[in-house]
Amino acid sequence: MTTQIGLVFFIAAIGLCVIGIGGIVLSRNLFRMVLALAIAEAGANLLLVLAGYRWDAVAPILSAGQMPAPMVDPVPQAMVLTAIVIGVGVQALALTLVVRVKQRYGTLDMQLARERMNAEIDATADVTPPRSQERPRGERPLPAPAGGAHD
Amino acid sequence: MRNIATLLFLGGLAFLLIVITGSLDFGAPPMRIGTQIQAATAGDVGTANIVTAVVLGYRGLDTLGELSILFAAATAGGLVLGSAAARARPDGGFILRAGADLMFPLLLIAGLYIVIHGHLTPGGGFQGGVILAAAFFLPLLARPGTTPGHRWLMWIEGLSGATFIVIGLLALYRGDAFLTPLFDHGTLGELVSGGSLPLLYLAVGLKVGAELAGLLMRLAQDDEVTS
Amino acid sequence: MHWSELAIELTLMPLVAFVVGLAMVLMMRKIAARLQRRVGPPLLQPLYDIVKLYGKRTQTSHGMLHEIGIVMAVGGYVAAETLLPVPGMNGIAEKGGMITLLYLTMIPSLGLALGVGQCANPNGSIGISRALTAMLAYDIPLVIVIAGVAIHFGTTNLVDVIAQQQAGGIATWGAVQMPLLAIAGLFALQGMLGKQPFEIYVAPAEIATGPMVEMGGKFLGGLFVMQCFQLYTASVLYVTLFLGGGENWIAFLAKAFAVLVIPMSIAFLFPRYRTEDMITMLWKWPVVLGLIGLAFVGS
Amino acid sequence: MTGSLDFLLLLSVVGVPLAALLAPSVVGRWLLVLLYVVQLVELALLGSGDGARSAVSFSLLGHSVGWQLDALGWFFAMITVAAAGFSAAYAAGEWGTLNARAGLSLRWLYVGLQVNVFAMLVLLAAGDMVALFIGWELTSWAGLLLMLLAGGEAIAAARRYIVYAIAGGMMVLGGLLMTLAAAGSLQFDAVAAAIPTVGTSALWAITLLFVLGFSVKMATMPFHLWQAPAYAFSPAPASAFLGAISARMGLFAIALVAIKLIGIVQLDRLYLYFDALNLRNLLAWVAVFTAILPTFVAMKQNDARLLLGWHGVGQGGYMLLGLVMADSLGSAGGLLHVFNHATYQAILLMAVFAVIHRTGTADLNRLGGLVARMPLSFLAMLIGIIGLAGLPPMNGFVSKWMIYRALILEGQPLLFVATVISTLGTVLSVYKLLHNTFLGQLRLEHETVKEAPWSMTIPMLVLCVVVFVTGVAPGLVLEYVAAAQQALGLAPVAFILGGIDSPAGTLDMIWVTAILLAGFGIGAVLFYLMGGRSRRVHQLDNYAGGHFLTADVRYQYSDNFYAGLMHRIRPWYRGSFAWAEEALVSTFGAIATAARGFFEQANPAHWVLVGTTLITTWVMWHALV
Amino acid sequence: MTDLTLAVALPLLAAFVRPLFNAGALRWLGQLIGPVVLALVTVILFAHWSTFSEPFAIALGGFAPPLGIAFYVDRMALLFALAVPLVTLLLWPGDDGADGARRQSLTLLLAASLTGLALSGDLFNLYVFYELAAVASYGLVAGNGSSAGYVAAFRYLMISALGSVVGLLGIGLVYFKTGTLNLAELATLGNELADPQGLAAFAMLAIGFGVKAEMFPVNGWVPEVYGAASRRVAALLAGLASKLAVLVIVRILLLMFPSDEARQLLLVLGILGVVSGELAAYQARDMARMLGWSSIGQLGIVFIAFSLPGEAGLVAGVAAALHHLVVKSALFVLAGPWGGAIDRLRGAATVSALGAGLFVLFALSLLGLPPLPGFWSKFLVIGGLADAGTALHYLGMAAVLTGTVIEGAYLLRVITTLYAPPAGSPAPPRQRGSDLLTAGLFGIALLAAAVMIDPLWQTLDALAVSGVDTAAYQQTVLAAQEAHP
Repeated sequence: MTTQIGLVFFIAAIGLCVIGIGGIVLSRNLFRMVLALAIAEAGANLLLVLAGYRWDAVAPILSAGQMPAPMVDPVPQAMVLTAIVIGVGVQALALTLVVRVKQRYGTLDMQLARERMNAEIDATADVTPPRSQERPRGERPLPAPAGGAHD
Repeated sequence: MRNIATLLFLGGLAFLLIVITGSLDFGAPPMRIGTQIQAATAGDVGTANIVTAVVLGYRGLDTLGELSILFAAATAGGLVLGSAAARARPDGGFILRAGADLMFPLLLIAGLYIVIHGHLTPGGGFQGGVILAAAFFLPLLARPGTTPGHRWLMWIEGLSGATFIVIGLLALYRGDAFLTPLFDHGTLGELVSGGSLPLLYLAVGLKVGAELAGLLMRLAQDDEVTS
Repeated sequence: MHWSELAIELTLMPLVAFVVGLAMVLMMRKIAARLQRRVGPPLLQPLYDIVKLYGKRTQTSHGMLHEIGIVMAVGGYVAAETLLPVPGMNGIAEKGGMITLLYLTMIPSLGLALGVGQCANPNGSIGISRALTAMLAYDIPLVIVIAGVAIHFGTTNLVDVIAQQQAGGIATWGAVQMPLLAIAGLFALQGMLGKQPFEIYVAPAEIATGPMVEMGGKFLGGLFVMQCFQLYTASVLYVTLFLGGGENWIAFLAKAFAVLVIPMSIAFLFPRYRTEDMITMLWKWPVVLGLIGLAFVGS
Repeated sequence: MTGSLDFLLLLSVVGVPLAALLAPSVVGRWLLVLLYVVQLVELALLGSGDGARSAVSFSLLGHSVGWQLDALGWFFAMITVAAAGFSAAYAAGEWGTLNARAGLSLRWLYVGLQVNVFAMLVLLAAGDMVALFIGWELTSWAGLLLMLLAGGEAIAAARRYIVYAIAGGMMVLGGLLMTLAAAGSLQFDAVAAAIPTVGTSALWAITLLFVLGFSVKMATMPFHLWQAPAYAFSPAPASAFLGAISARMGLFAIALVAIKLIGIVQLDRLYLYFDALNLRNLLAWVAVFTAILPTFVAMKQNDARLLLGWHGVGQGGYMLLGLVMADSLGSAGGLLHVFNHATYQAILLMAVFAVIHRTGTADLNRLGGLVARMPLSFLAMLIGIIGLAGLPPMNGFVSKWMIYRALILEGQPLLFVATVISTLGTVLSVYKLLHNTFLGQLRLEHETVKEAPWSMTIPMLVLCVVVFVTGVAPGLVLEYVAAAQQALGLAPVAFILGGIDSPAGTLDMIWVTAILLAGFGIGAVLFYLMGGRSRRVHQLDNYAGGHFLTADVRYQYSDNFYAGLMHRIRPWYRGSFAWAEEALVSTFGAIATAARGFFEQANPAHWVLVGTTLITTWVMWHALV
Repeated sequence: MTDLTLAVALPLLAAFVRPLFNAGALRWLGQLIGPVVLALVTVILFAHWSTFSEPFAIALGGFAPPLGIAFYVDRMALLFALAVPLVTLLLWPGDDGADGARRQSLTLLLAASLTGLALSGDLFNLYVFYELAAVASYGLVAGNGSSAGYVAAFRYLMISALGSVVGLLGIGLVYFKTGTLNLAELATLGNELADPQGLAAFAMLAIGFGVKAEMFPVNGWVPEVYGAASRRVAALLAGLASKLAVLVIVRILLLMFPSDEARQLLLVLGILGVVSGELAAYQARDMARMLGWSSIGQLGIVFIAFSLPGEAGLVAGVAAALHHLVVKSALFVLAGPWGGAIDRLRGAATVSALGAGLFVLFALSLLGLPPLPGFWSKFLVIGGLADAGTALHYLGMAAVLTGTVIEGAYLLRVITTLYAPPAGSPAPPRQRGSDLLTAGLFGIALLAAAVMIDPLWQTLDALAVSGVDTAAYQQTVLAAQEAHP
């Protein structure tokens, strides 16, 4: 019984993780990738919290200077707290980048953004791309970077 | 095709992870350090909330790192978005404005309460800090035209972070290890207890609040979108 | 050996070679004549030819190297003869051996090639190019033969080779012991003599006799002398390697002339090969025979 | 006064900044030649068999690294320093001045030369395997310095060279460290002592890695493609120096490692399936093919420098062949050939570069008839090609004779035949070189060409004297060769002043030469004293009735000189090795493009997923099985 | 003796306050604070290094391990920690303005976190420092303001975060099985981790920390990031950050998973890294990405070295890592003006002879020309592989040797281009004085190392002896009471 319930939790945690990873890998939309990342991190955090769970235990808060009952492990909770905040920071930064990419390249499509990035790196380095990677004719040119203040 | 391959790999990964975790002993953790910390918290740190003891005491360095990560993210965000000037944005409307005015003190107090009681009850600097950030961010949504006060936020950010480190360094100066809690533990369960931990949590709260607020403001006010 | 004895030997050996060579030239021309239903030249005709050429008034030299080439061609053979033992005279054969001899015989060719090159006649150059190619073609079977002989007798010293062959009469002759190599050697001999069917380098009608094109007077006379030495050297070398050398002068000369009869007879019955066909010819049968013979020697 | 190895090494180190300082001025360049003389004297004072040990030694990573010059190294070192000296002298006068004006950096040239000498001394005097490898790599890279100088096509050749050289160096490094793992030490004595106890497979690996690695420098097949262009396109003195000695460092190293350290007896342990397919025989056949194939490639060349470069590759085959015979005669022949080859190859390259200096081209189809204009260069080249072709009385004959004899005595008729084939090819090829450069009809644009300046002809002619003298009296050199053989642990050759004295066939070059000269004398008497006086006419006043004399286009038979032969053998070598190299490079390029595509095209996040899944699968599978 | 925690705390403090002195009267303070703090930290660390006698532990917060976080200080940790402020100082972004302040702030954060990675003895704390380093480097990559930089940083962030999720799962697994995070205590629990789950946890941790270490399947970010970021940032990431990430993996390997399988895993990944990196670099057409791929290959060699058992592996690994640290940082600095297409560098030696000379020096060392340190590091790596002597090790040997040949091919292509006659217009790019100074300092360090190779090796050997001594680690850390005296 107990292991089955544990399995459910594990499946939940791993499922979140795998869904998140799959989202990052499969989606082409930058914003969805950030969301997928949040899901994946949630999964990992859930697994971490599970590591500290004890049956029939209470929250690790001392009342009147003593342990009222077996308490769950406080360390994973602290770790998760840290991990969540780290995740928040990373996601916030990712979002700022998404905003900027959207502005500069006018797209949220990873594939397009990457092609344009490679083209830009090549252009900056003054390298002509190999023929097989040349883009078909008639494609729209890169949008000019908006707002010259940052360039 | 590639998607199918990816899904296969995802399925494989999920299967493997379930196999791996399936053999773990759920609900009966070894608690090698957990038990000892539970036993020692009262004497070592003197906070009722053991998680707080862990976060700020036993694993204080993690928290410092975490603060730094937030700071790094905020700085990086600043670097990416630049110090943007406010741009004209549709006004929030009466309800939002009135609501924001109403909520601001409440949020401020709630946030501060959660920060200050972090060592006693669930909650703490991070949770409270986020509420503080919301308190400052809400008026901005309501009145887009107001100057955001980046400089203030920056100073709070910098100084609160510095305070955290300086408190840690003070212990060093005293001859203890870095981040050793200062002051007397006080009585367990009282507001003024847990030595310097509440101070640390206050710094954390202020810093988190300032940073999140700054980040949100930058995102909200970014004006590079002209097209 | 006293030095004076040696000096006499060293003088006599080239001289004998020249005289025998003259006779060989005569024989060659006689055979040709007989095969062509002619009478052929008189006895001293080869010598007359040389004397006549030396005596000509027009002696055209195209430069110093032209002359040196002839000197080298004749001188190289004169030197080579002293390494080739004849009955009663070993000369300095023991100080050189067959490999040295083989390489010394290249000196006249080189000399000739230099002389011809100086003449600046493209036909001569073409002739030299073909002559060198022919050398490459026939030397490969020749070297296989020489290697076989050397390994069979365990020495490269020609004096020892002769001594070992003469030790057991005909049964110990190279030709009996190594028949395949002996046959391969005949092919090489044919090539070495530069007679038909391997005379593309002269090709009178095509390149105006090639190397000889600019040679007149005593230049050509020198080449005639060289031809005497060449015939002698080739046949005596074959005799030395396969027919037991000379027990005495009569047997020696008989063998030497007999060896030459075969290629001569063949020569005047065949037209010439083109260069590449000559190569194919000489690199196919004699080499195969030689390698099989070598395998028997080696085992 | 005795020499000291430290002083010698110090001299050659000091030489590097000196070269940078002095090279731009004519006087400075002659001073630098003097420096080589001083180094040579110092080396001579060291003496051949003394085993002078350097006082400098380091302990590096637990290995003591020191230098000691034994007789083998001394032999090579003498050749090296002398070759550098001659090359330096060659470029000291007009050549340097004119080429500096044309944009060549003489400073780098002389620095490069001196760095090469230093690197080679470090290699040759190696007292242990670490020092050996240090010297080896330094030598490889120092060579690059000289190859890059000329620019243009030399750059491509140098790039190709360095890839080969690094590949060789890495093989050597692998062998070195396999040896360390097997023997536990890198000292010569300890390695030699430990080799007999090493297992056969490890010995295979060690030997193959070393031999293959060193072979790259030797340019033995199948690593032969790089050398000819790399050496040929260097500036004249660099080309002469590199062609003379550089590739022989590989031979030195093979001799040292395969024969001295591993030992011939141990090599016989290594065979494939049959005893006859042992490593020595395989090496001998590789050597023979190296002697044959490049020779015939050389025959096809239309650039005199490339022709000589390919011959350099081919001659290396002889040396290796003699060495792996490992009997007293063969190995002596191989080592002697190193000296002989250095001398005549230097002459030949110098002569060719003298022609280039005067006419501006090395294209064999654009030269001819220069003998009347540049007689001294012609003489030098004539003596050089006689040496290269291995005809008496020049020194090339002696060493080749010894190798032939060794092959016959060892009962290797096929090797012998193959070697002679190579020699015949050499004869053909060098005649083409001589004919197309100096013989035949002089081109109109070369009517006014003058002989090369004395600063260039003197080194050539001095070397000619050396080639002749050591051809007549090879005993002069064989003395040191015998000492080198002893240093290798081989039986020294029984030599006399005129050559070899052995029961199974003697060679006395003094007699042979005397007879040859006497024969020439007789021939000259016959020619000059008998018959009518000859009349000297213009070269072109020949049977065609003066037709050539007036033609604007000269008739020189030069292109595809051996048309008949080429027609026959062309199908046999269709450039298979060059094709294989190209195929290898392009296959490699395709794989590399795929690797690049992995980074540029694939979704990296995807790879994290795939990697994680695969690794976890591997882990679980590993745990379960 | 000053406390070592200052090496982490001071740069953090400086990073926090750096943006405050961005304008006004105290601007000079802002400009000075970073370099001064880094110099101070260098001095502190060097003082520890020079007086180091035996390993010790610092119990942070005064909580006795394993309850609190502990720093473990041995020679290896000190060496890498010392490298951090030193190299950061050399690659210091000296620019001005608000963005300059942020860049400096991020650089300081990066330095602090990398020092933390070197010293920390707590699994989760390592994760935190690692994330800090990651976030700081995202910022630095995006910080040069180019659009490509934003995309590259975003993609880098995604891969890295993906890796972190996997790594976090690994930490979760470890905690599940052992209930502790202290590396020393984990080291005593070797048996509990020596099962399939343990190995899986190791694999996950390796993937997590491997992203920054440019480990094989998780290094897709490398070329685009180095191509898009400013060269000094690339130098910091390729030279410095990757080494500290490798150090973390090595610590985990040595202390928690001392099994052959784990080593095998690293070896295989290293081999794949060498092969893929060098091959890709061979086809690169611009210098920056070429160096990026080349550094993947080099780090493959480092992984191969560290996968070797015993002290030999540690010596070889540390040597290879340090060598690559110096050389690749310097090469990236030189790639500042020269980072573009290789074809455009024709004749660059004529305008910057010193730069070209330095490039040749570093390239030769990378290729392992004997007296230079690169040779000795290769010597140690291959020697170790030859000693270990399994088929897989020989495969590794072949990969390293072949990789060097490929490296030779593409580096020589650059060198010959540098020294080729100039193509006319456009004029070949000229090196900046500041870059030359930085690269020159690295060059001097390299030459000094070449001269002092034997003392260096002895130091590394001593370092390795204590590095593999996990028993000492356990005792030292677990015996650390309260505060460090």
